[in-house]
Amino acid sequence: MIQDYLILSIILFSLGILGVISRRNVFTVFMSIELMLNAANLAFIALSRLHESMDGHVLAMMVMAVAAAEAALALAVVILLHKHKGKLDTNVFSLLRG
Amino acid sequence: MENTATYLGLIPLLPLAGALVTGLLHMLTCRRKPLPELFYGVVGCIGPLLAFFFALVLFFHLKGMPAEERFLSHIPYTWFAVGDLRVDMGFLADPLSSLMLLFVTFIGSLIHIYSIGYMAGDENFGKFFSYLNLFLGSMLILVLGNGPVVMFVGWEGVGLCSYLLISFYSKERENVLAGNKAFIVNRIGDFGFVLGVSLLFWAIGAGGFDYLALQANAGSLTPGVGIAVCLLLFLGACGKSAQIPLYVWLPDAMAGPTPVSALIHAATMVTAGVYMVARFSFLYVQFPVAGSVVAWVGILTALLAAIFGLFQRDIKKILAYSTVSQLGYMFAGVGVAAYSAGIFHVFTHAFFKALLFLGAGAVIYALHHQQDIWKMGGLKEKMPKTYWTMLIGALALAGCPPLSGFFSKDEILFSALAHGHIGIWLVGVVVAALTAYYTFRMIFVVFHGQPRDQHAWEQAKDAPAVMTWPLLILAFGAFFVGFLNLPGLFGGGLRVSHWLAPSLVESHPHVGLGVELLAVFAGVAAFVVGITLAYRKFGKGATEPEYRGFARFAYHKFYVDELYNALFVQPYKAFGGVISRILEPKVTDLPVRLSTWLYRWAGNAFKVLQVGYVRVYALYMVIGLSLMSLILSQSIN
Amino acid sequence: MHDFLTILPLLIIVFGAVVLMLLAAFEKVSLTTAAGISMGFFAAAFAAQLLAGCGPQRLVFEEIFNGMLVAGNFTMVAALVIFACGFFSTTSSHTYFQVNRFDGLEFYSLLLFAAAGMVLLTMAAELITAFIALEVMSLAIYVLVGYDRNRVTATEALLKYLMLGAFAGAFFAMGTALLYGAAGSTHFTAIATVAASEAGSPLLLGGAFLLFVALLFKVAAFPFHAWVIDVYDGAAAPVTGFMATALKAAVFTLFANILAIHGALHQGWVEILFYLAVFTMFAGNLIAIGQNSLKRMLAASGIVHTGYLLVGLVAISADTFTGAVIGYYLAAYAAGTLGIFAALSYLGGEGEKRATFADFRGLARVRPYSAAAITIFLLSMAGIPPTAGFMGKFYIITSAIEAGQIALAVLAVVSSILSMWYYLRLIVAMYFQPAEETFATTGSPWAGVGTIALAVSVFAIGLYPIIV
Amino acid sequence: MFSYALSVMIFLPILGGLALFAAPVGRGAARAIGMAIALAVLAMGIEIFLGFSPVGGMQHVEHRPWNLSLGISYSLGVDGISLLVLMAGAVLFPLVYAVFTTRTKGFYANLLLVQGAMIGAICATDLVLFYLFWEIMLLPVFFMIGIHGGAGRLPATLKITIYTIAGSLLMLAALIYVGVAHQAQFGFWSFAIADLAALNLSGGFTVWAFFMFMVAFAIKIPLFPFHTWLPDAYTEAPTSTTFVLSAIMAKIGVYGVIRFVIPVFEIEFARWALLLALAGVAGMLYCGLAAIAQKDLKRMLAFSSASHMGIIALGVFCMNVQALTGSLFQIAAHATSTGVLFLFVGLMEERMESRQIDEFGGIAYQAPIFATFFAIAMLASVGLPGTSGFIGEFLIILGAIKFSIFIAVLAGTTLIVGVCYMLWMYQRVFFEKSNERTAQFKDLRLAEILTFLPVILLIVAMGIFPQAFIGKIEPAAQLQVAQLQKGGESGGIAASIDLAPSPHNHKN
Repeated sequence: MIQDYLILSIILFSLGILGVISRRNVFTVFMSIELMLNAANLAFIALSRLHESMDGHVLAMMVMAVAAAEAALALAVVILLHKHKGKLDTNVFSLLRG
Repeated sequence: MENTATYLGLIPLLPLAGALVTGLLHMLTCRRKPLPELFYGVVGCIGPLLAFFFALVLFFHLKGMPAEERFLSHIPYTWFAVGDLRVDMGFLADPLSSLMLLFVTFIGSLIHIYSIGYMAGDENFGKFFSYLNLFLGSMLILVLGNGPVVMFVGWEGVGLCSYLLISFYSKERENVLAGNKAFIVNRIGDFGFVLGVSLLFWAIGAGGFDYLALQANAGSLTPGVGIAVCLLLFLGACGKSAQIPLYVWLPDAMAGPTPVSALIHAATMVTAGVYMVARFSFLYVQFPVAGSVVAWVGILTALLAAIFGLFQRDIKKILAYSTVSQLGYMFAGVGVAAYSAGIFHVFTHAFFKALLFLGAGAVIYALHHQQDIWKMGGLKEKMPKTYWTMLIGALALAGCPPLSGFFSKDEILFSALAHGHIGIWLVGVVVAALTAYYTFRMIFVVFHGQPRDQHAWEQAKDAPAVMTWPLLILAFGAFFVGFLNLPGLFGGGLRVSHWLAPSLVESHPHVGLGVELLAVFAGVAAFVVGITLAYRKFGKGATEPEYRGFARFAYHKFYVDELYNALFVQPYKAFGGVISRILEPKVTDLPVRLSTWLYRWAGNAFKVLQVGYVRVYALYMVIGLSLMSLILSQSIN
Repeated sequence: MHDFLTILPLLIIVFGAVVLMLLAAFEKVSLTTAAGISMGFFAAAFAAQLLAGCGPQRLVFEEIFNGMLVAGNFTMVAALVIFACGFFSTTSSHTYFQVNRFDGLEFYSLLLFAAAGMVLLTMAAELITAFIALEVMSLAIYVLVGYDRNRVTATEALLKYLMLGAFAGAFFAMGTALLYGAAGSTHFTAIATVAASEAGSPLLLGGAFLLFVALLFKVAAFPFHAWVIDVYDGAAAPVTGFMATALKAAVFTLFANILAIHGALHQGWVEILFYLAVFTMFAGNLIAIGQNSLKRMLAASGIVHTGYLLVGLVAISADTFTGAVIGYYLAAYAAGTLGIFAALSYLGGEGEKRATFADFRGLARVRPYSAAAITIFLLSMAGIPPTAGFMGKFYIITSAIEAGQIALAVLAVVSSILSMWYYLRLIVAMYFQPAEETFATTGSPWAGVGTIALAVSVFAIGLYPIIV
Repeated sequence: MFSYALSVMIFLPILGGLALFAAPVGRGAARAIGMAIALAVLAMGIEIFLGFSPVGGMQHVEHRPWNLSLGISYSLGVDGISLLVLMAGAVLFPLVYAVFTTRTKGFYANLLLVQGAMIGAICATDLVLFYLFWEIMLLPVFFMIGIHGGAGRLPATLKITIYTIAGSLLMLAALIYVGVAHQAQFGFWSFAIADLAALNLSGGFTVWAFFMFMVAFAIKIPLFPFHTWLPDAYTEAPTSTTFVLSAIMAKIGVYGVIRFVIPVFEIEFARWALLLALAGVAGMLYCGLAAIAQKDLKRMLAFSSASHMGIIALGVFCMNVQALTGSLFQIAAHATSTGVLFLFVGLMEERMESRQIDEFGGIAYQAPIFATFFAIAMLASVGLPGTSGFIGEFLIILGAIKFSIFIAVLAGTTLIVGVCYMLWMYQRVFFEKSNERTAQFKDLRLAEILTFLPVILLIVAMGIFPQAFIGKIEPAAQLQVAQLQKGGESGGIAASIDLAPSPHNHKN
């Protein structure tokens, strides 16, 4: 049974990765990262059940908190980006290169 | 066996001190207020004269000792000692070195005196005497040194002075080039000398590295090493004494002032090679093969130089080739293990050749530095003293009995015959005829016939007394020193040979009276033939002949200089150019430049990867991650 | 009580952060005072840590708070390095902000928070703590990177760092999850014990792998290095300095702790770390040689130094681990890098207008002392004696050879040869070329003083290697 | 002599140099301070030389543990091997201050630093300490060339710096390897050369470590084919720096081989000696031939210097006491002769603003004293007996014969090669006719005469009374060679050929 959870989790995680490397919109990218974190959360909860310990749950909570903090920051970044260039395409922001 | 004589060290020191004093004074004053020439002349002559005095003292000191104990030594200090190698700064006087010492200081003193006249008016008068003194000091170290390394000090020292004096008129490029040539060719010889000495050390030098110790240990030399040592040392001698293939520098060396040619390039320095071979007689006598090489090289050099001498037009070059030729005789002598004969020829040659050079110098002096014999002629009347003294010298050189040259040359040819070297003897006789021919060609062209340059002829006159007196003294010597070693055939007692015997390892073969007579007869015949031919051709005034065929080839000295230039000098220079222009920047440095270039290239390539798109960076991460997991899964399986 | 005493420096820092945050809310103090307060807290924490270190001899890994944290000489040194970094970053910042006016009191508060996260990270003994500490640190640093809201490059740097950092954070979380699944515990020791018994477990392997990826990202190891150039370039000079030193120190300490806590965790990774170290060193050099901007060059050279530290990790031996080698290298590296960023903060001018090699031409003619100080830092980074960088490199190579990794040691040496090019390039520009400007600066002398102090410490650390 | 003489000799110049950087003094005062310090060091050097007892071991030993965990110590000492190198470092520096009067303060400060570091490298008996000074001494040179050098100074200074640092860093790895091996064999850390000499190195990496050491020293010497930095660096550097490079720094490379490589890697050394000797000879020939094609006087001397260094290095690789002593002696001899030649060229450049051989001529008439001094130094450089150059060269060739006849024959050609380019140069520069440029050349002033005279006299004295020097260095050379022969035997290599007659040939 546990394998199923893990496989699902890894599928979600991989989807997140794909999103990060394929999408250019900042929002989508951050959503993909959220997806990856949620994949981890899924694994935490499942494994916590497996081991019958609460560590996994705690971790999941922590991850959620961190995700929220990062999301807050991400929103700030989005605003800044929009302010500077009016666009949210990550490719636009490639002044620093070479 | 050895006694000490503390004044030995003083003998070379005296001229050296003179060199230092005159040199320093000249160096410090020449730019402002030069000191009077007389001062330099007097100071410069003190050293040689005192050295001559001590040489006499030494001679009588040795004479007063029993014949087998005639060894005096003085070791002021240890020069250097490393491991088994111990080289003392030591001096050794034995019959051989005392003889050398005597004539070197004697002729040296005479030439110093002569130079006061000859060099008068030269702006570098003081420098000249300094160099001359330095030369004499080095020569005395060479002669007196008690081992090969100390000898090498003098050996190189005289080479340096030779260089300095050849290029004395250093404003002209030609002169300096001649000096360079002399130094470099000598260095080629020294290369052999150093290697030979080093080899000798490893073979038998551990027990002491002076002549006496080496002589005591020489018996244990293996033939391979022994012959190698002999030949390497002979290479040194070839350089110093202008033998094939290193003779080329000596004719050019005539660029120096004439007293220098007389002293260094005729009487003393160039004979150092002969002296060295005689010094190592204990080696050469063990390995007759090496001796034969020496003898053959010597006699062939004699022949070659005599042939060149036939066609020269520069009076000094004639004498120079004659010197090379006579040196060849000497090597033939020491090569056939007749060391005393070789040394005796050194001794007599010093007198008559110095005389001839000084005479030639007087002629050149009188004609305002005209050296071409085809611009001279008929000087007999104008310069009688010079003529008669030079005539004595020429007769001695040509081997006219009973002058000195006859006896010494005869001794060598006789020894060659007696030791069974028929070939050498035959060539030697031919060379004797050639010698007589070219010598008298010179005498006849210069002094007889009609003046070829009327203006110069009218102004010519005998040199001042300070120059003619040495001529007279040398002429006296050139005439009579031969009697010192009168062979038994003429009722003499070979006194010089006997005097030298303790220093040399040689055997005197016993041959019949017929052989002796044959040798004497051949020598006289050669002289007569040569002088007759010369008289026929040049005796009554001749014009410069056109050279064709072989003569032209010989006139150009077989193009040996050109050959050497093409074979060695130009390739050397070209190689230097190739290295500094092509090899150094493009080949040797290539790995460094290539790696630098590669590094920069890769750096630029990496710059491209920093595209600035954040997505791509994430992609790099994922790619890296995938690759790493691939490696990881490999390592698990 | 003992446990609290052990983390007293951490508490001081957190307290300071909160105090500054509160002060910022009321805007009652000047920026200079805020910087002073920040420096005071860093100094106090440093002193407290030193005092704690003077106590009885500790084990390498002493568990406190029921195994939530470990403390020992190694973590202590790491904390000292971090506090020092904070201190000098503050001095640099003060000067920097007098020229570039986009500061606020919160800046110093965030600096303290970041430092707190870092110190916590060094002491983490299990994954939950590590994750929290990592995020505390990262979130603060994100803000610091993008602190200059009006500059588009700063925002871009923030975007890149945040996006990739969050991406890596997700790997960390996933790795943690898998490791937890494999071991049933988040404690390093427990995980290591499991690793020793069942080496091939895919969960364990995958988890550790993802965890390491996250850490390697933070220290900018190849191939997770690409962000570092742009982010360092975009961030303000003092922040870059702080990131380059303190952050690296914290993450490497955690890395070393994880690897050294049990031999089993180390063995399986030697090979991959070997290749990572090699590629990191050479990739860093190749990037650095092509740069014209100083900050980008320094970022690339930071990658190279990460490579050296990875060499140190390869050479770790669980039995004899003291952390001395890595701790020393971190300190040496921090001194040099902080110093040069302090100098850049001081000399960079308004809007960091002096940023490239060419901009520093002839500095030595005009400002000989600044040039001398920069030279010292560069030499230290290049590993030329008698600077700290030399001894650091000496230790690293020694440990590598001791561990039998001779090839790695030689490659490290080759890499330092390559690194000479770009370090010397700056020295050449400063000394051998004529000055084109006056290098007038208007900032406070704090950064200058800090620079001198760091220059002295480069020699002090180098000549009297303190053995941890 | 007080017991910290060596430390003082090292740190007086270093601290003086650092103080000079910081102190607000003019160039005249800076020069005076530098001169005073250099003279103080010279006085101490002479004191050490005179008080030196000719035995094999270390003297003036200082030992202070420094880094306990790795066994690094601050240990200094002088023995016969380092004595002459040390003397070269002490004797020659005052000349620079005396001759070059118009440099900046920073230049004199750098000069002091480099002197201190060099003396440190010479006296260090701990490998790490040596490495420390070895690296430090490069830095002032880097700055001196880069700041004060000629037009092409930037590439030249980068090349010498990166080249030599590359070598040094490789040596660092090898050095640590040796230290680790010592720890593994004896159970404690030490980098003291006396401890490392006891090491029995084997294993695959040993040969690499050996070559890493050798490459580092070969670059500094410089040994063919690692010499390519030299012509540019020597030419572009200010002459005083060229002087320091050629007279002393290059010698420390040779010294390093003798001091550190021979005791530690005796087996490898014996095994590769032939190859290394070949490199030495090849370098001698190659650079000697290149010298003849140079148009720039300084560049010619640079190649000449490299050529001689090849011979000096050869002496070390011949592995017998004669050659080794010869090398040690030649180190000092070459330092004085070539060093002075470089100074003379610097002088000519300052007065005539040219270094092109073609643009000179007839200086001997304008400046007889200068020409004489130059000639003496030149003759020493070509190895004329009676000057310092002969003894060393002779001993090296003599030793080389024992080692390999082939090598010795090649080495012997140095007698010929050296004289060719030197005479060629002397002819064009000092002889022939003077021109507008040389006509205004003033002879040496009294102060300059007094400056150079001691060195010229030293050149002559070293040729006439070499035993005063050789006697002090020979015992140490004996020890070193004994160590090598041990290595050669245990490595199963015949270190020399047998020229002496075998016993059964002795009949008398």
